[in-house]
Amino acid sequence: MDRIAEPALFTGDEAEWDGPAPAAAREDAALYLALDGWEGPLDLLLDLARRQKVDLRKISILALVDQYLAYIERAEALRLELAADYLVMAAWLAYLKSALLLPREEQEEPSPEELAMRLQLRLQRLAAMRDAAARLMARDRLGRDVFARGAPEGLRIDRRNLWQCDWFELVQAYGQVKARTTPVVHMVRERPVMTLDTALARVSAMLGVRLEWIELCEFLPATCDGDWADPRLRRSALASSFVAALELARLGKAELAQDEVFGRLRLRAVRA
Amino acid sequence: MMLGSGSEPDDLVRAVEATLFATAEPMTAEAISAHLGGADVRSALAELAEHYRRRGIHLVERGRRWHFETAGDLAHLLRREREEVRRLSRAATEVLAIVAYHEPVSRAEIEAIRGVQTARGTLDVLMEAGWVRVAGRREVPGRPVVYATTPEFLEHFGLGSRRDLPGIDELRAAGLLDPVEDALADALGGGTTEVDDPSVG
Amino acid sequence: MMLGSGSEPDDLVRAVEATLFATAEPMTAEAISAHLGGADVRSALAELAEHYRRRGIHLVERGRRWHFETAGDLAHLLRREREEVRRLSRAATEVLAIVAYHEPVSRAEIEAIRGVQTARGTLDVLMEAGWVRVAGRREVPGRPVVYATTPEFLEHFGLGSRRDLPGIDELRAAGLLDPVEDALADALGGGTTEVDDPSVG
Repeated sequence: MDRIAEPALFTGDEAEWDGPAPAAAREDAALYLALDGWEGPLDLLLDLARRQKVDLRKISILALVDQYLAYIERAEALRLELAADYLVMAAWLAYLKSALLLPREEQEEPSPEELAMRLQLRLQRLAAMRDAAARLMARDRLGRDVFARGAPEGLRIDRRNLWQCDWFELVQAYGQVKARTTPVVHMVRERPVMTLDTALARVSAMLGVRLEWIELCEFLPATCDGDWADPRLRRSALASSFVAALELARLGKAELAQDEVFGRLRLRAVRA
Repeated sequence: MMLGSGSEPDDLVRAVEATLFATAEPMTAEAISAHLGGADVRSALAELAEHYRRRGIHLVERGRRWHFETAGDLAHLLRREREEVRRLSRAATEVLAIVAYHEPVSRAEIEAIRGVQTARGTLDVLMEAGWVRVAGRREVPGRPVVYATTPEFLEHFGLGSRRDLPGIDELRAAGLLDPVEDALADALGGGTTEVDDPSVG
Repeated sequence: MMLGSGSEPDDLVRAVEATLFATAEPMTAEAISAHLGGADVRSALAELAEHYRRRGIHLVERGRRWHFETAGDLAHLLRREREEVRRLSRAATEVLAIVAYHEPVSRAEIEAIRGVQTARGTLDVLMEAGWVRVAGRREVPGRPVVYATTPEFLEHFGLGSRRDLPGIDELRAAGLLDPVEDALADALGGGTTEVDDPSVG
C-alpha cells in the first residue's frame, strides 16, 4: 500500500503559468531575450522590484527606477524593438527620479513622493493579485484533484397531470353536444333578387342607347319603382349589375373606369 | 455497533471508496487493486459494503463489478412525480360526458354523437385521469374497443351511480339544451356562471 | 466516536444522501427540500457532512449548493487517468483572481490593476469555462459592464463562498483590495489629486 502513503506528486502548480518563469528571468541574458514575456511596463517593474528581495512596501523606488532605465538602455543598445508604453514609462520614471533627487523650493502638486507612492501601491496590488492567482490555482480543483461522482443516476421529475372537471361542466357539456347535434330543419325563404340574366339584359340595353360614361348606380331601377324600394332587392340588383358590367367588359362590349379605390364605377359602351 | 460501521476508515478503505465514487464504470476488485498500486482491496470492499448497508446508497457487486447505487427503498427519489392541476379541455369534457351517458361506447359512436372527430389524445387524457377505461370490444365487424367510466369517475363527480346523471328532460328544463345558450356560453369562454339555474347550483 | 458518524442514519438523512449521490448537478438545500416533499434538510446536511468528513468522499457546500466529491488528500490516486483540466494562461489566471477578489469589477478596473489592456478573449475564456459571468452594469457614465464569479467557480476551486478565497481577509485588512486612489488618500491623510501618470489606463 505504498501508493496511498505516498505524498501527492503533482499538487504543485508549477506548470500552470505560461508567462515568464521568474527563476529563468534572473539570468540577465534571459531577461533581455524575454522581452515579449512581460505584459507591459508594470509587469516588468514588478519583476525588477521582486529582485530587490524586500517587502514591496519597503522597496527603493530610486533603485527600481535605475534598474528599469538600465534595462531599457540595454534593450535599446541591443536594438530590440521596444513597445511605446515601455518608452513612455521610461520617460516618466526619468522625470520621477529627477524630481525625487532635485532640491525643491516650492512644493509641486503632486509631489514626487506622492507619485512614487502611487507606483508602489500599484505594484503592491498587482503583486497581491498575482500571488492570489497562484494560490487559487494551487487549490484542490474539481475535475483535477477532487472528483464528483463518475456516474450519477440523475434526478428526474416527471410531471403528472391532475385533471380537474366538475359535475356541472360534465352535464353542461353533454347538453351542448345534444343541442349541437339535434337535427335542425333549415327553411330557405325565397328572397327577392335580380338575377344575373336580368341585370345583363338591362345593362346592355341601357348601354346601347347612351354614349357617355354612366355610373353603375344609374343602372339600378328607381326606388319609387314598386318593390325596388326594398334595400335587400337593391343590394341584389347592384351586385348583379356589377357582375353584368364585368361580363360586358370581358366580352369587349363595354369599358370600365374608376378613379380611385372604392370610387364611383363608371361604364361606357365600346363602339365596334 | 457493527464492525467497521462507526470506526474511522483507514486509508485503503478511503481510497477504494473514492475510486468507486469517481469511476464512471463499475470496477472489478482487480481493477481497483491495479488502480491503487496492487493493494489487496477485498477486505476494504467488504468493510465498505457493510458500512453502506444501512445508508442511502449501497455498495453492490454485480457480475464481479462493484459500484455505488441508490438504496433500493429510495429508488423512488430518482424519479419524482410532480402533480400539476389542469382543467379538462372542452373536447375532453364532452367525450367524458358521452362515455358517461352512453357507455359502453366506441370511438366511432362518440364521434357520431359529437358530430366531430375525436383526437386520440382526448381519450388518453381521460384514461390518464382515471375516469375512463377500456371495457372490452364490441362483437361487430372490426371489433372496435368500447369505453366506459370507472368507479373513480363516480367518486370524483360525487355520483352514487350513472343513474344519478340528469336525463335529457331535466337538461332541457335546465336550459342546457338551448343552442343559443350554448353559443353564448362558448362566446363567453366556458360560461359556467352564465346559466341562471337554481336546480344546478 | 463523533456524533452521527456511527449511529444509524434516519430516513431523512438517507434520503438526502441518496438524492445528493444521484444528482448530476450540485443542489441547494431548498432544491433538496423541494425534491423531498418540503422536509427541512438542514440538520440532515450537517449530519451527513460530519459523517463524511473522515471518509474518502466529502459532502461540501459551495456557494450554497451541496455536492459530494472525493477527498482532496486522495488526489494523487485519482488524478492519473483523468483528463487534465484546461490550462489557463497567466493573463487569464490573473484576470480570474482580480474578478474573484474584487467582484463586481469592470474591465477598466481589471486593466488598472494589471497595467495592461486585457485581450477580449481572456474574459471570454473565463466565461466559457463557466467561472465568470456578466453581473450587470455599473451606474456611472458609460455604464460599463461588470463581471463576477459563478457558483461553478466556487465549486471548481473548492470554495464554500468568496470568504474562503485564499488570503482575502489579509488582503482586505492591508487595503490591497481598495483602489490606489483610496490607499493614497489614506497614506497622505488628505484628498486625492489628479496625477499625470502614464502607467494608468
